[in-house]
Amino acid sequence: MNSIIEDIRATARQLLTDGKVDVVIGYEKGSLPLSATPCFVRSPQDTDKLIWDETCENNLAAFSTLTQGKKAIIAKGCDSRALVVLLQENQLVRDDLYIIGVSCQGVINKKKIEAETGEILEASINPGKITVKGMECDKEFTFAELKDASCQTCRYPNPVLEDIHIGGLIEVAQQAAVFADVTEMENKTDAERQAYFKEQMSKCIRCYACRNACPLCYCKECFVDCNSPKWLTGGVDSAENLFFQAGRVLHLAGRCVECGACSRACPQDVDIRALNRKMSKDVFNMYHHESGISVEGSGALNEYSADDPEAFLVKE
Amino acid sequence: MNTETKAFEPKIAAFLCNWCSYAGADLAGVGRFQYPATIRTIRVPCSGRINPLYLLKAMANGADGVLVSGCHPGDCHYMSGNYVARRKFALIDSLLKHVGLEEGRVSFSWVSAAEGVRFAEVVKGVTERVTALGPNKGVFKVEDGGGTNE
Amino acid sequence: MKISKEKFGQAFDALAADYQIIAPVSEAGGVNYLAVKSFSEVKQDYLNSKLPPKSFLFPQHEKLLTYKKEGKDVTVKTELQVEKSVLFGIRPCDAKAMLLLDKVFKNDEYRDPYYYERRDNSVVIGQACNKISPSCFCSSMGISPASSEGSDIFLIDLGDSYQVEVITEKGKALMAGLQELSELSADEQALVDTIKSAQTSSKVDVATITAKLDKMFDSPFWDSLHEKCLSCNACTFSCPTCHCFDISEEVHKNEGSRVRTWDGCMAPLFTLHGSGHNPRDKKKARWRQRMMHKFNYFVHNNGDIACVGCGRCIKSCPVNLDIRQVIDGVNNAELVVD
Amino acid sequence: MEQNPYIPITMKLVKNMCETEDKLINTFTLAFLNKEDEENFKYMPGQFAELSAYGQGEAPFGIATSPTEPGIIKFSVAKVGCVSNALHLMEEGTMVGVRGPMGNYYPMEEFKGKNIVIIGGGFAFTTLRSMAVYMLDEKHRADYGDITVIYGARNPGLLLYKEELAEWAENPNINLVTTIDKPCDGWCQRVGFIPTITEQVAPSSVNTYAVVCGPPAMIKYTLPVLEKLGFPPERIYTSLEMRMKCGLGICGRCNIGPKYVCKDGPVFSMAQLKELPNEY
Repeated sequence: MNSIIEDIRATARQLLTDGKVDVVIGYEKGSLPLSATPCFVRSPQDTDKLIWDETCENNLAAFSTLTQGKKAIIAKGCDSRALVVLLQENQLVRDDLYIIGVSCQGVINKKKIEAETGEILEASINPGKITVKGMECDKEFTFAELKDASCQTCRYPNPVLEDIHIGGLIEVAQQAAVFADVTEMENKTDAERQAYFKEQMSKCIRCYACRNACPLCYCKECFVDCNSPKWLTGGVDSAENLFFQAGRVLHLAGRCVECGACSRACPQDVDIRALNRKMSKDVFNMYHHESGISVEGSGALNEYSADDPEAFLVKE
Repeated sequence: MNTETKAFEPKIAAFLCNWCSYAGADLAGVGRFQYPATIRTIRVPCSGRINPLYLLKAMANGADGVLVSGCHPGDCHYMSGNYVARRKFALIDSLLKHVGLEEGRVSFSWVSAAEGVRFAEVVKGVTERVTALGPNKGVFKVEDGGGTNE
Repeated sequence: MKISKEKFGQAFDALAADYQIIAPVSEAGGVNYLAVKSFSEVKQDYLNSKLPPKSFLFPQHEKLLTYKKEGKDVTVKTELQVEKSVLFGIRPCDAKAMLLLDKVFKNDEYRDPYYYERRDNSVVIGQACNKISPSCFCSSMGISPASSEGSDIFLIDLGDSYQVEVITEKGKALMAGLQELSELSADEQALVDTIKSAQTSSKVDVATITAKLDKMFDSPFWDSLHEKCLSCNACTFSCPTCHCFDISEEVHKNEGSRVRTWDGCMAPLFTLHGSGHNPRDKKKARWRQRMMHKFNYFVHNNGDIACVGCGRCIKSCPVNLDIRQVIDGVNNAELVVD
Repeated sequence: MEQNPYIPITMKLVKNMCETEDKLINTFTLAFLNKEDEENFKYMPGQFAELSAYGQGEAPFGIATSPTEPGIIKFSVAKVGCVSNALHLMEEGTMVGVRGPMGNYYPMEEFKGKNIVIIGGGFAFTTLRSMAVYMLDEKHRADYGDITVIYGARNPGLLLYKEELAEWAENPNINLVTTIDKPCDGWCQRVGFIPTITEQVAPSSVNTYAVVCGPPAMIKYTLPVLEKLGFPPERIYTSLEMRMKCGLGICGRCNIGPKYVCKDGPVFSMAQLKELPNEY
């Protein structure tokens, strides 16, 4: 793994010394165990801060639309798909962007660890194994156990768009898109699903970390902040939280790249991903479309065809 | 209509596209085709103009049902309006079902300007289904009445 | 003095008859403060809640008044029914935070009746921390994992009994219900001493931060600090001393209510003028405001730093922007001598 | 529950008059419903109040009337957002809510025995009118030296309180200078931006205070002129605008440095502003 880190640092140093980019957006060691934090490197000598491992969970594409000038971004598979969608939607200028692609094994979901060991005191990552010393107890996890839900169903670990590739490629078992989690939820009754989402949404405190962590939520004025018309009150009533989450998910339908950054960003562990996954399944099954695969493509809802399915029509 | 147990009269928000469904509703009126007076019509230029937030907002403010109706695919006044809407409606319908909204609360249909009779049928059908489901049980309805209509 | 947990439990359940008791309860994904009916529901060993207990004095969504418009007339009503409540199992950091909120919701001219109706009708039963999290730094903020400042009654969990200490008059009134107190055994006393002397492993130096910030408004330190911040409100909504709020209206035809909801200085719309001008529309200005307010402005206005070192903002930040590192950054920033 | 500062008193909108030809600014005259409300609403020039348009919300506006005008208070409001739009559409006789008076006011005590130069731009003339009318009142006129008012707008149609300006033009107790940005027919007074006109009028700074209110650009270019004329920062006052919600110094959004504009302001001297961070 550290040969990848060396290569990233070398590439970043090269880019900065040649003046090809003004800033390299990457990851550095966070202040808490097992958490990386985004970092903005502007001078060649700072590039030694850059790291790369399974804790690099933020989607750095979220910063690409906010950072001015020429920027290099370290992109995992899902990050690169987000950059592709942003390019399709003319939010980024391609030659302002230098994409340092890194194939990704999947990121760790810390909440899974803390559910068992309590707050993490110390942790060490060795190939395939993570040993954790926690407030409640100590435990050794296999990496597969801790992989974030989005990463377990990920079919694009290798970046789909990049200017340079660091490290090897990851062989993807070409299994068809599996939406087992969505089908499992679909098989529940209406009442069960209604109760599940009501309980999830009752936890939401409307801090908008999910919206701000999402690279594809870049509207100047989000419908949440609009006051004419006033879509939402300031309340945190579970029905209104569902209004916010459903509204946001419908705006992401056919665009969401399933990076899981929204669920990981949520301080209240709301299962935001369940709604986005449902949309991804429908878009895949109905329109055979996956978002952010190639820059020439476009969002699922920007296209149409004469024989799109009409299952939604009212039965007469 | 006995007044003691006032039968549940659903309030249905109907988003009708100006060129077809609104004209269809007009034709139903002109042709004296009876249909329940439960719909509150909102005219939109095209079914493609319908923003998913309209439906969520209608239910948040207490609408018991929502009907969305536009031109048949192919004869949209703006050529591709209802094609774009079709994909949107498919995803809205699927998501609403996914979060547990009862089947039949939100209905979508294509009604052309000439189908006055069919418009009346559609409204009757929607009204029956929503009446059967009963009042809006709050999947989106904000409990403490905190609506935001001006 | 100490009291066994079943005796305490019985007194607790008796109290539940005429007090609303708020206590830590283990809920999906962590511990939160909720209303409980009996001592059995209370979670015993926990670090601290995810969201601070401030939401009982300063709820996230609260009706200030309701009104009804008839033609040109309007009738305005406000009804604030507040139950006497007991806030049980409050950690020293949250208890101190309530003292800081007291200073906000009352100033030389105005007094916030909604906050103070609840505050005057609630009794705080504090509880020392037996275990200390690595992201807590309350020892550096003038309190400690066993400080009773802000509590009316202070408990220390000894396993099968609590050491009970009455701190204020309010506490004494509530204490009447507790009998059968007994002396601590020698090793229990030793346990109390160790808990009382415990310090947080994580430390920051805030001795000179206020003075340093006085001269740092235009420092280049702020230029790079904010870049990874997502401007969400995860940190402000989970902070026990953050008190900013928004007032808006919720309308239903001709009736409606004026509502107070939590707001945060990290959101860009917080200071947007009607004319479109926004003095703090850049993240840099917002992060500078967050630090200046907590470690400088609040000190000038109220004589206390508005941070109790509970570590919630560290744990809830999606990009792990750690306020301890920001404090160190401010301490180490060299001053631009102009 | 004793005094709840969030509950507005109800007042009656007796007059909803359009002030400017572009119909963007209306002046609302509100009448107290009872003596007791009026007693509790003791205010001074420079203070503001939160006006409630029920159904839309609340917004802060400077009080345009002077305490010497009993029974009513006036606000001149530009049609900008939800609340101001709702106010503009209100028929006379509608009940509105008012919370206040809020904030500090112009230091009328300190001004006693001094000359006063009032410089206003655009529709920021509300609290300046309040101060001028207060000083012109026969009970107070003797306390102050000579009063110079320099008031300008983009064109004549945008000047507020036109009849009053006409009266003041004839009133010997006040030296009124009105100006518009560009010449336009039928206008015989001065033409030019406020900073240049102030330089032409060149009021002496000896024993004189200046009060400046208007768009930020106007203030930015008028201050150096005043400094050139010899006005020290502690004798130049201004009134600031900030996003406000509670108006009580609690909700935390209208601060400049440690000072809350709603409670420690809106009136500040330039000396005070120099000590505060430049973030407003």
